[in-house]
Amino acid sequence: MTDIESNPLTGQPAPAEGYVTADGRQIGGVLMDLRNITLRFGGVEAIKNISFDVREGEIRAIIGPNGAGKSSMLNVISGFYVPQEGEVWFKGYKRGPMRPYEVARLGIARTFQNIALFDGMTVLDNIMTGRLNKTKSGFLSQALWWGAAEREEIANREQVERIIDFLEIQNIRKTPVGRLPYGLKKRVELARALAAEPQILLLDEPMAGMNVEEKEDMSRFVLDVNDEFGTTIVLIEHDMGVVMDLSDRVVVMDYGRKIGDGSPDEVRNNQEVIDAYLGVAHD
Amino acid sequence: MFYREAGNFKTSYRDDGQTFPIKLDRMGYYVILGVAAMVVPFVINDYWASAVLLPFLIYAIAAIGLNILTGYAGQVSLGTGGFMAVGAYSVYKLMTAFPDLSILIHVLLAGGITAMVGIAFGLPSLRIKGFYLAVATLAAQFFLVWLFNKVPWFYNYSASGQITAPERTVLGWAVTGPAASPAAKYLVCLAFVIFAAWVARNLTRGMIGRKWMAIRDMDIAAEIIGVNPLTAKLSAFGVSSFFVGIAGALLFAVYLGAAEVGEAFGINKSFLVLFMVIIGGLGSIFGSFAGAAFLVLLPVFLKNVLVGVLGWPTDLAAHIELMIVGALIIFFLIVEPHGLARLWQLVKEKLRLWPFPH
Amino acid sequence: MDQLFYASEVFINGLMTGVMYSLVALGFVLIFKASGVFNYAQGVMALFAALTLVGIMEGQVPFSHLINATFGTHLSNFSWTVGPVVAILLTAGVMVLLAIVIEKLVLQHLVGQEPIILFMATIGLAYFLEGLGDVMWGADIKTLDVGLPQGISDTIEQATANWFGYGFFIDRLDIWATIIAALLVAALVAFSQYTKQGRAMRAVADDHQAALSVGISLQFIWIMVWSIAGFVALVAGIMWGTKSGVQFSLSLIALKALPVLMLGGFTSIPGAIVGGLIIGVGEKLFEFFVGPMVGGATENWFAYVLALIFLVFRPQGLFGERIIERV
Amino acid sequence: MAHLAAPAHADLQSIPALLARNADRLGNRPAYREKEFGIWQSWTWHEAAEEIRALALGMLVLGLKPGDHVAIIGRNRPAHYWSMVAAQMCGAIPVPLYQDAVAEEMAYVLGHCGARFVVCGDQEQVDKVLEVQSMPDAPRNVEQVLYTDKRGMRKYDHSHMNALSDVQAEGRAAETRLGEELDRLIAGLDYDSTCVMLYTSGTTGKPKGVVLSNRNIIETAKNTSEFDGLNHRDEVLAYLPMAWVGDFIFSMGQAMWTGFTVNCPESAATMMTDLREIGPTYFFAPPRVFEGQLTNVMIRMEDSGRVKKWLFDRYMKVANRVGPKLLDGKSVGFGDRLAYGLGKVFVYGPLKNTLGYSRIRVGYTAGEAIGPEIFDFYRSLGINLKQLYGQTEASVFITQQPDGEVRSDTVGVPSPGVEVKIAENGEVFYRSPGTFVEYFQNAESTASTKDAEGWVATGDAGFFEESSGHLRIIDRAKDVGKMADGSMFAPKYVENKLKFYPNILEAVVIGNGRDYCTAMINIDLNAVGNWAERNNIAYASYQELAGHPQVYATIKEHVEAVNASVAEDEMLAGCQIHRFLVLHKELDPDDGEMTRTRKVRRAVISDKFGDLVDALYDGSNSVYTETEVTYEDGRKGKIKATLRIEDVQVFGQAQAQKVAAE
Repeated sequence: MTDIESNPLTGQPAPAEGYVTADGRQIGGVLMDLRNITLRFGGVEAIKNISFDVREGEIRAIIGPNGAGKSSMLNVISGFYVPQEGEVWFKGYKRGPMRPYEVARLGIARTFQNIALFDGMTVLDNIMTGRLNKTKSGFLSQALWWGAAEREEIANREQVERIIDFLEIQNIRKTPVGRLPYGLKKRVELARALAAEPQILLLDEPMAGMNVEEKEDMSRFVLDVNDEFGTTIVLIEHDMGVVMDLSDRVVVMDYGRKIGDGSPDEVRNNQEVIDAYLGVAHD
Repeated sequence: MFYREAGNFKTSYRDDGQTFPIKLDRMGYYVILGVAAMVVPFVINDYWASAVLLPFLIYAIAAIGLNILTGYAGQVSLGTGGFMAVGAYSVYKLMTAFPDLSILIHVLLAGGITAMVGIAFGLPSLRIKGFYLAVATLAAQFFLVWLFNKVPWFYNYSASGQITAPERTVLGWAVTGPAASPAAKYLVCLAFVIFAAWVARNLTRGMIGRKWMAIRDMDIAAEIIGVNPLTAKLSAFGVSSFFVGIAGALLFAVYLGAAEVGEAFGINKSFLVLFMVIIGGLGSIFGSFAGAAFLVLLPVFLKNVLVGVLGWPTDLAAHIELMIVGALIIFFLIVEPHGLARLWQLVKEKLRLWPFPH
Repeated sequence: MDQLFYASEVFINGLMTGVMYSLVALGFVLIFKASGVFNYAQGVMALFAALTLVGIMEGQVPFSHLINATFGTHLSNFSWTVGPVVAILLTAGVMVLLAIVIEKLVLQHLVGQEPIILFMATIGLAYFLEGLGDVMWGADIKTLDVGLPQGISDTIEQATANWFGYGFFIDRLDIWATIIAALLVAALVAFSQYTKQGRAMRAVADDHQAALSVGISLQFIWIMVWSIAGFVALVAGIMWGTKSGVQFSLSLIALKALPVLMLGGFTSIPGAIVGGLIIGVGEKLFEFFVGPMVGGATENWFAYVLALIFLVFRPQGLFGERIIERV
Repeated sequence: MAHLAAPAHADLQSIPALLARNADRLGNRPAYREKEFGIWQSWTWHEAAEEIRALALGMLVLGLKPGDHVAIIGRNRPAHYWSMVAAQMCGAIPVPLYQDAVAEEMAYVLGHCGARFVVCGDQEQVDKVLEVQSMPDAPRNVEQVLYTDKRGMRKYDHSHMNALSDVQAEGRAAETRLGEELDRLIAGLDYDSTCVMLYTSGTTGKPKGVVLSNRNIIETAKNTSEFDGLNHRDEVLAYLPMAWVGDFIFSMGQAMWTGFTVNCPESAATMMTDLREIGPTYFFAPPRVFEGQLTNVMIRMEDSGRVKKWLFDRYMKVANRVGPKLLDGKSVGFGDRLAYGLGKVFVYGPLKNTLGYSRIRVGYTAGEAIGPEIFDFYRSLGINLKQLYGQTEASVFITQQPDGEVRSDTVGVPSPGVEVKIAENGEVFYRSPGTFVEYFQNAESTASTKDAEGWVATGDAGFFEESSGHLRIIDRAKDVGKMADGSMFAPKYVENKLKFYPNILEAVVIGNGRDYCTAMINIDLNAVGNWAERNNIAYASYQELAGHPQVYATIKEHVEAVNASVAEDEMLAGCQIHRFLVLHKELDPDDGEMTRTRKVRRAVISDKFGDLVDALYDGSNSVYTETEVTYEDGRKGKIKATLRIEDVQVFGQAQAQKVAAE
């Protein structure tokens, strides 16, 4: 935990009021706080001074037109991009510069916009990789398949099988992922992320390219994940309807700026958001 | 056709995860193991040992090693010859420096030393990818060969610049040196092959193997879901080199008896092992065996036909052999780029579905 | 002071060797750009071209060994010899033919395979061509003389001796080779920039699909590129063959071109040229200064280690752009 | 373990008693397996007994009283079988329901039995029960809803809702408090206590609750297990609806009696894979399953290479000739034996293996007539497939075929302990220890079905074959009618012949009281679709394919062939089909055209498709029609079509024999 500094002010998460959603879910305090994030590629500013927080147990959506910087934002959270300015606070601690795999260890898992499964492996093995941070057995133990290695493998398998069951992908368990149709691949990716038992789950356009039925399935799974495992979810989505149905709070981005933040209803009635979505010329 | 899988169900994850989940395969495996360990030693002769079995077993170890690096972890290496040389010179130095220690320990230590060297040469893989890395591994190949050639300490200042294996015994049986019997040599190599295959299987079925494959299939995604690329890649280089080092040590100590580095461990060795892995099948331990068998047997077969049957001069036969090997490699890549292992898998699949086509 | 002159001489020699490296590297880059194939057989193609050239010039009967072994005959040479220019043209023809055969029999069937598979196929091709060359023309070392001037240039030695008080030893062949190589490079660059075929070639290199959709025949481009690579191999074969005889080691120059590629980038023509020069000069200087301390023969590995160290600090090579990774 | 098959001891007069015996004697043998989470989760008899006891105690905690009804709705899962036994332990009566029943059906049944407890498989079924409960005129008798799968259940009001595992935990905690009471309740069960109540779907009217006592179930299980030599090493796959009496007898009665292992598939979708993995030794499937598999085999063989096809054709011929004889233990020449042996290596063995039938010792089919080719196909492979005849009221078994006396056109001899007699009008009556106690709260129906001496009318017409003593069933007794000219009309007989063609899925023959017979036909989308694919015939829907001229031509050939065969039988020659049409939609239980067990509801059909029937008899060549359909999601819609009517050749008797001879 050397990469984490204590909050110099309080040493504790900011005391934030939780709230209860319409369907009775308890939303807790601030789990992650992004403060004044700015990200540049060369001279281009992909994210301009954005701040928002994510509360425990909520479904937080980031929406915005193409090229608004949504994916970059997710990449900042997952440690893939290091912002030039700004701070990421997680569980009350400021996150130092970290490699993505270290971020993963903190309990942040994600899926990708363009499916990033391991094509050479079966569905089962793909999902099992999600549990690699839960694996403690040493190299020698694994090489000789002694005690801990086998026990852990079986324990991991049990967990993974529950997720397989949860996402209803039992019949493709041993299929190489390369052969799966798009919709199922997305589901397997979600399974892999879930296998890590994350505290925050980042979903990068989970419904992109799906038909209506698949979208409905996926929406149901996202809600179920949030509901059953209490996982905090940050999702990027293009489909306004889906976002409005799923999320508790929404951040709206446009050209790297934040132009709206609030409940779906608030965001829907925000003039700037309406302009951005209706394509009113930018000045 | 021969498979009877009805009623072959698994009631635990342990059963489900075993190497040969199908009963018939499992039985076949035990039969092969039994024959290899209990029948072959009694019928083996010098010709079979030196022309076929020893090179097959030794190259199988090297192929398993390279397959871990290239097939599982996706890091192409052209430095296998160089790493085998490290194994050979390590075992030589160890054998001469600690003559009382068992040769088996020497070989394992030689593997360990090679693993260290492999990790050192694997460091660039963190920055360099794909072909750049492949070419970079040639640096290891050329540098190591040059090193063993130019630094007399490595060959104990021998006048010829060669290294020669002294006689060492296991349980009283000579396994190196001129007095070693084919059966003894064979059994030593067999033991190491079984060990290598078993360890490789254990590693590749578990989390370490998944990390390797994750890096191979999509390195960025792998890192984001939590694979540390440093440890994943370096462990692949280490394990791979460990096996390659053992193969090099056995090749020198048990098989050749004496070696000159440029000749025994040149760039052609690197290619030979790489061919074995590609023809056998990337990412398959069975493939490593199949590839080694194929490329060990093919020249023997061709030589027997061209020189023995057709009576051609040996140099011409050697050239024709080059052509045939080259053409066969191309042919294989065209017909089945995933190698003999995939071919075997397809055949098996056909047999399992028999009489149905799908 | 002498040390400095020595070094300069080594430097100039290195530059000239470097040009030769560049030439071979260029063959790699061309094929890699146009077809994504990392052609390991480039070196063997040079050997094969040189063998063929010698064989034609001397009027050897192709496959004489094989024919003799099969039918018990004693063929060796036809009664004629062929002049260098005609022989070079004929050899170039053979190389084009080879390009066509490779395209039809190998590449066409490997479309869409992973790069590593294509790479392996070219290693197979290298084996095949090496065997074929030996079977066709015999494996003995041959001398090649197409009339290029050879030996130490007296003019330069005297001129420099007069100017600096130190006579530079520079091989005339190297000078010619440099000039020819430079011309060839210029011609290739001009070809790819200013001709229709050249532009098509670059289009294919940029994007196969797009090129196909505007009606460029991929097959034609591949044959063309392999022909050009064959021609480059022929020129390289002539140079190296003239210098050190036509023999198997000639094919190893291809390996020398690999670090050049790493340094310059697999897709950059200027990279191949600059990289070649750096490697040529670097390895000669290293051998000159450091070689004696470590037992010599450092040329075997210096280029690789240099390229390796370089890449660790700049993975995209000399001329590559910084890669921004995305997910 | 031969002592297991000893006659029912005084102590063994209930399922819980049998469970206790199994836990005692077969403690470490597998009792239940279920494919879940990728492997076969297993419970020994000992473990199963513990689970069941915990569940029973938990039910007591929740207030289950003797005489209560416990409805069970869900797919075949060990937990659901356990729920039934647990309910029995408490003196309550398990009532398994069809899980795909629509809300109205379920409302009726739940209300009729007055179930206080309902065990549901998952959220879907819980929702259905809640929906039923909230219907305006629904009886609100359900007090406790238990569910097996916790998924999605967090948000529900849990005041009257519990997960089975939680109930079990409660039960384990209550062992000291309620253990004795439970033991007393178990001890109170005897041979005449009700074992289970099963609702018959019935081809007409409301479902009736068939009350079966322990005597019914245990005697039947004992007799039939002995008949086929079933023992504790056998394996069955429990995949048939739990509400069906067959499943109760096989997976509960016989399993408890012999102590064999009940294997539950992961889901309906993976049934075939699971079947193959388990490789049951004792197997039951309705004809349509065998039919479907055979069609599947043939379709897959069409795509296979020449060598395999040749081997298959060649050795299936050998099998047809030799297989059944070998199975019946008749003598076979050495050459044939050798050929059959080779066939076993190349074809039969692998085929049985891929189908999952390698280990079958005893297989049964029943419910509908099975096509002779289909039946022979499986028999010739060396699978001991037999037929039985039965019904819910008989605890299944009325007649069954002994080993070595198996034919496709009979249903065998009376099962042990069963008496069978044929009434004047041809209707089959039986009397047995398995005969049901009564229809629940329906004395009228009970009286009309079961007379004072215990004889029960089956409603089927049939006769005993003189030569073999086997029973042959012609048709439903009430469906056997008279044509206008007074000759016999047996629609089912003809329909079955039609359905033996893979291309024909269902057929409805009409003709009672009319001058001649006509038929409405459903094509098999699988078989015909595959044929269309191979012949490059594009089609967008069932309707389009059904109306295709080539399809019509093929069906016409089939109908004519059937006519020829019907004409051979003097009594039934009048049942030849003169005109037919191919229906524009598949008959569907959701539309009420069939029962859940896929039996055609004649009355519904002749009413619903009245316009089509009229057209079949008014001589027209085509007819326009609109039909209401129910989609999977419950919405309703209309489909419209113009159907062609085809005339078919009919045969005289002599003529038919000639055709048959050719």
